[in-house]
Amino acid sequence: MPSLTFEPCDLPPEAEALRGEARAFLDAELKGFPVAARARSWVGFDAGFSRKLGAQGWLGMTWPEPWGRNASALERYVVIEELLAAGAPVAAHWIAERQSGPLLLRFGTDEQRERILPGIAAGETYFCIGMSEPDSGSDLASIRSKAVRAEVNGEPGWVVNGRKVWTTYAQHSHWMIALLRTGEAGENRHGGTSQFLIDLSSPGVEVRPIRNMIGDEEFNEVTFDEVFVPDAMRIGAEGEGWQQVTAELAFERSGPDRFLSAFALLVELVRFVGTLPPEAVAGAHDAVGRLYAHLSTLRALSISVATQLDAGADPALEAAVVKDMGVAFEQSIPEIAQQILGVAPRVAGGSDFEAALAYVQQACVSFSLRGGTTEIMRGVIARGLGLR
Amino acid sequence: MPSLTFEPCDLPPEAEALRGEARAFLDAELKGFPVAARARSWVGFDAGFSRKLGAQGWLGMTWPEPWGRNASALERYVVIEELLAAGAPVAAHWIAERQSGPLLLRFGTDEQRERILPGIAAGETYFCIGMSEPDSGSDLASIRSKAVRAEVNGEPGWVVNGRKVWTTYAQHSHWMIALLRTGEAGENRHGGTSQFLIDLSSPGVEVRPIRNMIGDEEFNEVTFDEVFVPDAMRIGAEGEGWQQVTAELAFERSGPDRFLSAFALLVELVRFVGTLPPEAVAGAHDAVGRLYAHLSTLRALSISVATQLDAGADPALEAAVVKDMGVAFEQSIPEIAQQILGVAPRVAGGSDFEAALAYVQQACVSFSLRGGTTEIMRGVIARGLGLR
Amino acid sequence: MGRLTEQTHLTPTLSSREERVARADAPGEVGDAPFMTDTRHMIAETAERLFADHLDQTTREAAEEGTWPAALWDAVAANGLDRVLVPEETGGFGGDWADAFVILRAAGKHAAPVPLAETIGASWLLTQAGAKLPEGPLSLADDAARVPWALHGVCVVASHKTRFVVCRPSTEEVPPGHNIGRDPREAIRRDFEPADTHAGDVAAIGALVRSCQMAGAVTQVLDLCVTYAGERVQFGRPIGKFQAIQQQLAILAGQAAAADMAAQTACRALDRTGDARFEIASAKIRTGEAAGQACAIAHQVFGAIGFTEEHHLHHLTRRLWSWRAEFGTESVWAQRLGRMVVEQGADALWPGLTGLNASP
Amino acid sequence: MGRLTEQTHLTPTLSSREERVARADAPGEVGDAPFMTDTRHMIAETAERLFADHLDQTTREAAEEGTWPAALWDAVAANGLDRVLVPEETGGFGGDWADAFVILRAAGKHAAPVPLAETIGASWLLTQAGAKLPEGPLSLADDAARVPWALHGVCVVASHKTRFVVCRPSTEEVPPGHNIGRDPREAIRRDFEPADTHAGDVAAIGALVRSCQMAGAVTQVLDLCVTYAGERVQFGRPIGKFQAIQQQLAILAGQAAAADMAAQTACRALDRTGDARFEIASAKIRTGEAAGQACAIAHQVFGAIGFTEEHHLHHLTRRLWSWRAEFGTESVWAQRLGRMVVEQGADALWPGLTGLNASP
Repeated sequence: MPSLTFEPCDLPPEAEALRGEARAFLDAELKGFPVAARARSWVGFDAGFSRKLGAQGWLGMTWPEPWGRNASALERYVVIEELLAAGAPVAAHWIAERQSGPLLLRFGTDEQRERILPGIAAGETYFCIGMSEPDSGSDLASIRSKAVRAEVNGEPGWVVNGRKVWTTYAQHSHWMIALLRTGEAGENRHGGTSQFLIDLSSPGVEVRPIRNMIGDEEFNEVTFDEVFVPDAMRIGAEGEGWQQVTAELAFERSGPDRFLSAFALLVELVRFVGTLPPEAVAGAHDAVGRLYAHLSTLRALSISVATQLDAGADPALEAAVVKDMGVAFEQSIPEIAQQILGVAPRVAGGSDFEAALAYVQQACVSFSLRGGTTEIMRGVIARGLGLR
Repeated sequence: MPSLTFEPCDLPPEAEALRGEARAFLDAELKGFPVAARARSWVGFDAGFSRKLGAQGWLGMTWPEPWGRNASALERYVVIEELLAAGAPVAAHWIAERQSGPLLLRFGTDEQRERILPGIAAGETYFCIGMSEPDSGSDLASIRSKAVRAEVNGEPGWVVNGRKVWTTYAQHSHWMIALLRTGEAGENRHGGTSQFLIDLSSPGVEVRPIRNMIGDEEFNEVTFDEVFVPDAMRIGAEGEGWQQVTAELAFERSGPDRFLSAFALLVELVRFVGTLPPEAVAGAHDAVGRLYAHLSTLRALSISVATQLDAGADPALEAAVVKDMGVAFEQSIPEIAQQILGVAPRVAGGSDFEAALAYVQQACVSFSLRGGTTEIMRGVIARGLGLR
Repeated sequence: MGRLTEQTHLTPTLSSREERVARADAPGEVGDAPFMTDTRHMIAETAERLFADHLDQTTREAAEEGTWPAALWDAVAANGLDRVLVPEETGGFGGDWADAFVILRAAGKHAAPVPLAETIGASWLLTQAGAKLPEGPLSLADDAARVPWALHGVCVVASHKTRFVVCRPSTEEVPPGHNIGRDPREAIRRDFEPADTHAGDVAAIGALVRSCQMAGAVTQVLDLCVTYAGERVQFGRPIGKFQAIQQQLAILAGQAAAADMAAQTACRALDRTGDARFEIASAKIRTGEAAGQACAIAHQVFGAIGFTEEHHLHHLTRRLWSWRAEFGTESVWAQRLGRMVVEQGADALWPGLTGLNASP
Repeated sequence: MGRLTEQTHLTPTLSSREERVARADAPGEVGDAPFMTDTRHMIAETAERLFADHLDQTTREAAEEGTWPAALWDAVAANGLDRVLVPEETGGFGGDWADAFVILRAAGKHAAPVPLAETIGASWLLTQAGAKLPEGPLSLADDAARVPWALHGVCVVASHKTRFVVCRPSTEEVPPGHNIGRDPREAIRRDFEPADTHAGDVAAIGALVRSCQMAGAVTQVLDLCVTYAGERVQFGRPIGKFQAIQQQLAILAGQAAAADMAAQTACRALDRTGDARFEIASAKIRTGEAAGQACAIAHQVFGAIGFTEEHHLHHLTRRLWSWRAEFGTESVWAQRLGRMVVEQGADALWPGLTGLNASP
């Protein structure tokens, strides 16, 4: 039977050495940052904060010189988990630094890297991802937005038409990495797509924020109407889009954002339990104990996957396992908090804890949407077990 | 959308009138009957007890005269739930009275009824069901045991060869109702099978008890080696076996045995919580409250289905819903009991509660096997919702 | 007849109601007329139509921004839905909790942003206590820190130790607040001059009306999910054809059935005996649990679409999260119910469930 | 080197162990050598082979009927597996908890009906306390009413308030008893003459060894399920092709990974700092939860086959149910752990998890 590989691992000393520094920086920067804002964590958009992180050298730190400083993925892991545990507003640079930069390093041209990576590392250039379309959520093989070869003013390139949805913070982003149809799908349904860097200030691009149920404008619909994209902005080989995207999705799955999204709420929950009278506290202790056991185990699993990634292995199956359990853990927190709190969370007019709870209760339904739904993750795991 | 129909219903006065009588009978008959035995309930085999129930007129009571007394299904419902709540050993007559008798009334010949129904109503004739085979668990269309037309000593009949498994208490039964292949399956996979009444004392029948993991010999493997079955013992039309069986399965699904199997354990659980010191009791009260809420709701749903059945409706979808939730409820009880009890259940050497818990903890994994697995039940419900 | 009939041209006959009540009161009579009488069907249809007619996206959004949905409430009041439990002598419809159930279920299905559940619950408490019934919408609160629609100047029936008080908080000093459902929940000052206190269990009646609303909303969530699963195509077929989705929706269907049954059972018990402590606790626990599962499954089935402001789903799920917690979470009620069950004793468990407490 | 090496021709070098320990003790040094060293791989293989060679259906059945599996135990002892944590000076292997983990995981995978976990745990407690180590198998008990293998005359290390005592109960007055796993658990009389009490937390060490066994058993259950799902055909294809089964086995795979990681993490923490209160509690909670889910999913996947005495599955699931409850259920440990987490304070939660307790 194919088996899961999860060796217990320690973060190496050079990574741990960054922890104190990161924590001190965050203590200072986030002084007085309210709990409800911390609960937003990687949905919190703050360009100024991202630029400060860039100035610290904490964006793109794993990239090779001259773009980064060749730090190990585990050093970055420590910085990321400190950011998330503090509930820092990391959304502005999040996708650019985590997915787009690495993608360009892997598949991009020197010209693309030179033009874009310095801005990402400085916390100034932001990205969104154009994968999903109105009629293709998880089913990327069915995308219809098209890029057709064309030459405009003597420059070889592509004309793009179509529509992308669920693009996080497209309205604040400079670039989209879009998966577009450039040919027929072929037999395995996965051919005929390519990835492009699209400058969102190009003529013909329209970005429409879609309010989510919490009232935030995080997702967007982006429409392309005869948008010209120079051929120099194609990423990787024509027709290889699906393969590139699949590799990209795997980056997303096992990071600390898979179990620390609601950490600020957890801290407030522990604080609240500390105020309960003795006769009411047994059940609350029980709940806190279970949450702690889950969290500490998830973190150990996540570090194990990060260590494998850092060593050049491909723990796609293990990453899917961490994501699946991480989402289940995060989604259980508001449920548990509410039963312990014993009263209704409030969006307005209540305590910090209540506000944070109200936010997470609603936001957590989206946790399982990012990076593959629960059904899809479990399908990936089943395939890894040899069942599919 | 096709919708579920669950009107709240009361058991009618003529049914409720039986409750006191049944309870008084059981109080007397089961005086001193130990908790661990009560926890076995419909797995407890006691021919003497079944005969006493027959003498009370409580077996086959819904059957038309002269076999029964035309009582309503709701009168029978009250008797059954009193039996199960008391943990009475009802296994001996259980299948005969619940499934085989009704099947013969619906599809049998007068000769078959005359020969068999009086013994069932007296609590003296016991049945097992031969559906599953080694290579077909839930998939009844794939059965291979065969009946081939033959004439022996001038009597027209069938020669049966093959093997049936998971036949409950075949070693104590007089008859099996067997589903056998009598022709080709045809296009929809469901044709070509017929049902037969097989006298288990016939030459060529071998019954081998299979010990289950609790150490009980409840299930059996039954082998047929050239067993002659007179044509008069065929039930219903040739080739209609699958249709008849499907109707039979629906009888099984929504009765009180779907949520009262572990009732004796629940009673002891409540008793145990009553002995807990105040500082430990909040969590236990919480658990008891939830169990009560589930149980009372399940009972209301089950009575609603029984009322629909009694009125001649076909609530197959509703019955599947009750079964699915009933099994989940029953399987949750040992889990909850163990967390409350705080110590390990014991098979031997411990208290009544511990012994009952040990039994139910192990037995409950089989609850979902009877009358269709959880996956299959949910498939039935999904079909009812119009999804399949 | 009450206003319901006059306004909507329904023609339930008073005699049929009286007959039914008489039968249920008859000694030794356990059976009841069918739950869904013709009258009750008509009440349900009236409520359904009324909410469908008066609730569009604009009205909802305005209400969630704090605007009182006057047209909707006026229609509710004009049809007498808010006075379903008020005796005819004092201008109500003279209905029972089984009638109230079908109204509250419809309100829940439509996630109606008006204090109808509160008004129905409060009016019943006031009537039972023989207190004067104030005009207009009423609020019902077991927690002064989160009073429904307090800012809108409604009269509040609030728990006061084991009894209740009636007050009309000044709207001037109330800071705005709302629950996840974005319905108003404001803190009121507790230093009002309470009129006389009255006997009545606000928490229980609050739990009952919330259970009825949840039953409706969960049923509606199931409906939305099944429809969507039949339409949304992924990987070349409707997602409802995937076994994983089918299994989830089968679970949801069971939850909806259980929620509906638990809430109705509590209403019937209260109508019949006036003591529904076990049934109301069971209803709040069971509908709350169903609500939690329904929200989780529905958002999983709907994916990103269901997370947008534009889709209707969240009007239901946000309210389900709120209603679950209001008037006592499942834990609160489970501890209360568990204590009652344990105190009556292990051997009374079955007799209590079956309503036959002693062998003859 | 201890007996393990002599008997099995493994050649771990003591120097490598000493080096590792030295590194871990170095101030400021947080990193560690890889968990699965070559030595440890060899220990694991030895244990695996030993259990595979000595456990057939007949031996299991005899053991569950009360016969001491002498051949199995003798092989365990001859290979020194029972003395893995005993220093070489006193005749042991001189290993650490990470070594013990791979032995206990193998014992769990094979549902071995011998007091190996008890002996390893007890020997460590005795060694830590500087007490004399009795010959032969040992028992470990935090509850005098259910002492493992007490009837077999083994020496018992039993909790006594917050310390422990060593005693050898008379087998004559002990009534037989067993847990769901059908391993012996007997009540002993508490009126023995305790020798001196020693410092040591029996409950914690018991919880740790049970966690390691559960990690192995859950992994084995996953293995059985995946193999079976690939072979068993229903409705014309292997059941592992059905999405509903796939989703269940994916959940099970996660549980197995979590159980394994939680148990190993506790062993490493104890090796490194000697204080693993948080990690042991977490391990017992997490492996116990995984055990519950694994048993439920496995019996669902296996159906009736898995419910028979003939199939191997129940040897694992019955022990998982028992081990979950022994030395404290998840609730017991969760309350203990929750109290510790709350007492150290909300702001210490993250520093505590990451092992960095103060900003520099």
